[in-house]
Amino acid sequence: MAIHKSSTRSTVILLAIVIVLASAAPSILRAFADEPGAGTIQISTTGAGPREVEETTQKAIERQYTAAWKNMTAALKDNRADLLDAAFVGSMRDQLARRIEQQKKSGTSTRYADGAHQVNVVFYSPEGTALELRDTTEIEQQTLDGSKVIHSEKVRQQYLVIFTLVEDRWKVRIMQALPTS
Amino acid sequence: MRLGSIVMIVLLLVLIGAGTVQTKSLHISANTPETALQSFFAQVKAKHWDDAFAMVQPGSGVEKESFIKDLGGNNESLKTISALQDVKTKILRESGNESDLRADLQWSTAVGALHESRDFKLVNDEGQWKIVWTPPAKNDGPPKPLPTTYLRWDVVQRGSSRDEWGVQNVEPPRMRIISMNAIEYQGGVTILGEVVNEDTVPGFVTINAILLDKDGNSIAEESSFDKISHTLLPKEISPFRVDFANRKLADVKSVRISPTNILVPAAADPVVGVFNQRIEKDPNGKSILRGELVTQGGQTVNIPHVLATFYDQSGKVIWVSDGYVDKALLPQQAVPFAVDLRDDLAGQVQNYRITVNYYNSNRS
Amino acid sequence: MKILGLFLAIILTFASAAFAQDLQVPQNAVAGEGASISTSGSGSATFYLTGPGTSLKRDFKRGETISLSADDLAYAGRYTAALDGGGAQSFFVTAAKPAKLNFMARPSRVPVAHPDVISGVVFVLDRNDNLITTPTTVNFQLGIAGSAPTTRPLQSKNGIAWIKAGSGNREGAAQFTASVGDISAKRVVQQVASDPCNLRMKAQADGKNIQLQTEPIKDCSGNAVPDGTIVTFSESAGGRGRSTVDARVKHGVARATLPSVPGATLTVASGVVLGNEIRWSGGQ
Amino acid sequence: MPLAAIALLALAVHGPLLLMQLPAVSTGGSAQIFLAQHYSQSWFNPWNEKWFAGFSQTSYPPLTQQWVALISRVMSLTAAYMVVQLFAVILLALGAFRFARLWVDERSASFAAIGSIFLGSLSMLVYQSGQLPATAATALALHGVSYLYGWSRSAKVLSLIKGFLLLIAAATADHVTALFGIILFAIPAVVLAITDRNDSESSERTSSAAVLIRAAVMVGLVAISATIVLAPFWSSFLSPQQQIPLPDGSRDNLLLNFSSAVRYWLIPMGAIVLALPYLFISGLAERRLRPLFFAFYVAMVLGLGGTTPVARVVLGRFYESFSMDRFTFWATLLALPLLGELATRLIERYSVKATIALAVAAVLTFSIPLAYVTAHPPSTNPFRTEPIANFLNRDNHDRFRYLTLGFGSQFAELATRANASTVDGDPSVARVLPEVAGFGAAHFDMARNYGSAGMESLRAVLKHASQYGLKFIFVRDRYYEPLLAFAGWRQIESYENGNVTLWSKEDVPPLKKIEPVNPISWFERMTWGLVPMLCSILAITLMIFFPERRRVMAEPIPFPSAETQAHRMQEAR
Repeated sequence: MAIHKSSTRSTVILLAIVIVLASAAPSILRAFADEPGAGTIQISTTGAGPREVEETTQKAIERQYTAAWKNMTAALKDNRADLLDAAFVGSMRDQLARRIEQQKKSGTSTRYADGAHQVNVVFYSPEGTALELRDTTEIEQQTLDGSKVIHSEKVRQQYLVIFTLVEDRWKVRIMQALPTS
Repeated sequence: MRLGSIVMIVLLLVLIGAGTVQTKSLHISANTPETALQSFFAQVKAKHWDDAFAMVQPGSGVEKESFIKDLGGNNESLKTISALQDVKTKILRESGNESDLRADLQWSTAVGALHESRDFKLVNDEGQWKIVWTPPAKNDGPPKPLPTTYLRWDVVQRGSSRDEWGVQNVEPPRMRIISMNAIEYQGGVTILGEVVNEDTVPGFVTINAILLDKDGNSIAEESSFDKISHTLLPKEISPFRVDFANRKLADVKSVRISPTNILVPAAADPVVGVFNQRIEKDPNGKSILRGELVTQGGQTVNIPHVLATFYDQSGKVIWVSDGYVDKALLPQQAVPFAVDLRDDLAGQVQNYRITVNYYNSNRS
Repeated sequence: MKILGLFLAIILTFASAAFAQDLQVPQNAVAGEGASISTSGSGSATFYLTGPGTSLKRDFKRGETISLSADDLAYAGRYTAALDGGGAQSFFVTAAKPAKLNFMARPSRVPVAHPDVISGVVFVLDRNDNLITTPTTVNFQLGIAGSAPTTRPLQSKNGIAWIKAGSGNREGAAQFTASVGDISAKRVVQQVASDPCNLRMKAQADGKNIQLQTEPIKDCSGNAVPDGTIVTFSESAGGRGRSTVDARVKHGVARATLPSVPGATLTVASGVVLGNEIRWSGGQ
Repeated sequence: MPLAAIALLALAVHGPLLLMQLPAVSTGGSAQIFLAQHYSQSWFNPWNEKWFAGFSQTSYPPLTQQWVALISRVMSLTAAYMVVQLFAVILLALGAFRFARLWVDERSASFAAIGSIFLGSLSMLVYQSGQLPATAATALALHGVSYLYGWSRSAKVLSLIKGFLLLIAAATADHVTALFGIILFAIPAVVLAITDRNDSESSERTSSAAVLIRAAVMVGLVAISATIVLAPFWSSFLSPQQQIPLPDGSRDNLLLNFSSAVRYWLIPMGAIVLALPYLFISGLAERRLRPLFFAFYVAMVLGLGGTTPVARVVLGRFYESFSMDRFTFWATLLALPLLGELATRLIERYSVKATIALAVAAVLTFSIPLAYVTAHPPSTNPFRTEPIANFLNRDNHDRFRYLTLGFGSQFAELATRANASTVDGDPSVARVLPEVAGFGAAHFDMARNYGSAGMESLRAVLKHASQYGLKFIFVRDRYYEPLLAFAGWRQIESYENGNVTLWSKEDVPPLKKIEPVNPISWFERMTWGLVPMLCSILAITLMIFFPERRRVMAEPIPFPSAETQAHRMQEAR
């Protein structure tokens, strides 16, 4: 009887631990995503052409791409389209704004946690107003309905990003996920 | 206590009297040539033209209208938006009933302070000193209105649609800095140079200069401000000067010049000719570049601005100076101008070039 | 802790995969075209679709097919379909056929007879502004009215095709066209006269003045320089001072009036180009 | 209830005018509303980025702005300003009664209070200059000085507390009142306390020294406390910062400049001018009234500005810092007890005729300034600032700074509406930008009025447009256009049928925030944010809930019928 009691207690404790850990899983996964290097962007301009990427342009792109991810993550998490203007323009801005609008209507939101980005500039236009880059990163995406996590996944993803010079700033005009080959 | 009241009233009157005498002493008095001239300019300063004209010795050619135009300006010239700020007088010659005086006038104008040195003759007229007014030199006949047939560039702006990616826009005109020189002057660093519009459309240019130290860090940043002609027609050259106060050339490793240019609407008129340019010494012994401005078109120029570029033997720009002309340019009428030249450079100047910039009150 | 987290992630992934069997996502979805997702099982559930520009939430009955409209899949990229209570599948939507060319032609003005001064960049897009990343042939054509245009076909890479070309010898509006199939985008590059070449003037006495006039001002290719170009006339009379006029070209020539000073030297220049010199004898 | 009647009369006279928001377009009023806006958004952080490219609001005493900010929680800022101004006017009338009561009988004091409502000088300050701080501080000072008298004479601790709190509140409302106004009212009150020290019903004898020491204790406590509370203000106010004197008619010789005489003396004095002979005779006739007369005399002479050399000598470096019209205001207030007595005498003798004549004189004294304000509005050709503010608030235009030229009193109105920051600011809170330090502080908006120095300082700041992110310049005075055109700005837009044009410079980068200059400590922030409000609230609460003996007020006052005997030596209320 004593053994039985003891094993029941152990099962209950174990179950409790599993439940606690399971509920903490998203946080743990996020903690993993936030490991050192998360969200850092390293841009390589090797092979970029036809125009050579100036040092100031490279720094500006690094800064703006970091801001783009940060703003997009915050905008989709909090459903705030006003955060988009600083880093997005044109169809990309419209696309994200539409998604936020739909999220607001359905009461859903999306959480992103991006890992380190390996970015290669693949094209820099001759007159210096458009720049294309290819980014490979690992992201964790969670779909939430209210506060309930509907789906969570972590994928390695490649993006094709086009930056254009708007007034005095580089902004993301196209950011398209590419199928993994 | 009536006595007390009387004392207080008397005291008040004495104080008012003291204050009034103090203020009044700055006003009309013509007992000496110098005070007469001071009083005259006090009236000019207050724009009391009648009182000022009353201090002028009547004579041929002295008309009140031209007197007011001479001192108060007309045709929306710089003088019309100037106020006399300060006057310093000096007796040049005194003999009995006649005196020659020099007045150094400081005007506060819309473009900053302007200094003017003017000589006057005063005569004693029954105990009161009067100013012998020299009417301004009359031009040959009235202004000739000429039709303006020069072309004008207009920039048609695209409607501000939100996304204009890929839509063809007109680029700003190509501007090129054709010379640049950094010198040390009066405890500061000055960047001099010339910029040309190489394009076929007019452009608006501003020059920003940043001084960099040996580590490439910015030490100071300044712009050409009004030491440039901002609107340049095709192939037009303008000098520029950027002044950095309290800097040493030895601390400067390099200079970053960033011209900003945009396409702007502009008119090819007016064309201003610069005649009889010559370097002279003024009465104080200072080197001055003088000349006359004449508009060749039919348009009036309200405020002309003269920029002078001085070159040395090798063709290098060694100084840029400027000056505003306080008279308006009427068609075909010559208006004199004078621009300072640094005395220490006068000997090195081998060549110079005058650029005329202008502001018209009806310019859009 | 890290090991535990990894372990949990694996468990969650397997669990998702198990539930994912409930959803059959499209394999070759195209942006701007509808698609459907079939489901299995029974009972009611909520369906979620997240992707670029889309965030759907719909109630449905398991076993039914969920249809997605063209608008739901307007943008190319990665979409995730998920069900509440578990089950998710991701799929890619690719860009549709080319429908729009974003053509950036620079510059809008260019001096004649200069090599590699004109550039054209084309972004190949579908009708919803998705970048078409599959290589596509883009035809570039540059020519001025009255002469045969130059055509060059180029393959796009990562959705972009670009070209560099030189300007022709004749001034005028050059048509710069990019096309893919029957879609084309046209730009105009204004070819303008280059710097004046062989600047010459003549002088004529006019009372107390000299009337100066240039010959028609042309560049080295024979194109007339545009009206409004500044031409500087100078008169230098040694110790008697000097006079200058910055005249504007009108109808191909520039004119100015200067005071007549016998013995003066008259010169003409435009920008950094110098013209001829005349020694003025006083009009005789 | 004469006090209630006086308050109601003040409400009836000034209420409708303030409801019309007349002072909102005045230079001072719009600046006060702007400063209040910052407190409404950030009470404890005095660093305001919207003027001078960033400045500390500790450069102006905060009380009235904080009151406006507090009340703006339930209404608009402009309406809140009007409410506070109305409260100040009512408080002033009650203060005039309380102060007059030290010198004259209750009936005369009531007339004095009524007179204070109709003062021309008050109308000019409220409706022409928008001097809410000056009027509020003077009102508080009048009450405070009355308690100073009570404390000095009778050693009542409650008077000490009330007087202390009121004078602190006055000092934190307006520094000029703190420096000069309180002195002008306090000295005669203390001298009177010495005179009256043994006139109370108590048989206890008090020495002059005791009265003086008590007065010194209170004044000392106020001075120390005001110094501590306003420490950040004094450090900026007393710093040797040069200010370009702005031509101001109040410093003209009024004998030689008739328009200045009308604006700064005749209209503020109003019908009091007719009573001047009486003031001189009656003020000196009785020993007890002489301190009051001398204070009036000094204030009047100072109010004459450049007509006498006194103001320049006495005020020293402050002479050109502020307008002299507030001395005339104080002079009229100091004259009120005597005028109240005159009114009593006239009514006693001529009854209805005198009443009518006095009423007409009061109404004219009050209405002529309003007519003057209508004829000479603070803003000529007022225009709508909304389109300009809309421009600054959209499309990230607030990433750049702006400047206005020739906006006059509407400069602050635009600053309140716009989110963007300007390099300019009201000269009363001047922070000198390093570029213009050589010329002195100036209000760029009216640079031409400062002459060469003003235009040079404007040039200096325009030269550094890039450093300040100064891209947009709104011009309402075409005088400045040549400078902008030659300096590289281009006209890009026009508003209000071309009345205002917008000039822009292409190469200006977005602004870089300027870190607070001499940031103040946490303690200073707390005292600055809390003490002025607490002092004023506490003082008013004490005045309401712990009134002094109502011995005299219990007696009914015949009005307007004559009173046979004037009661002069009664205590402060």
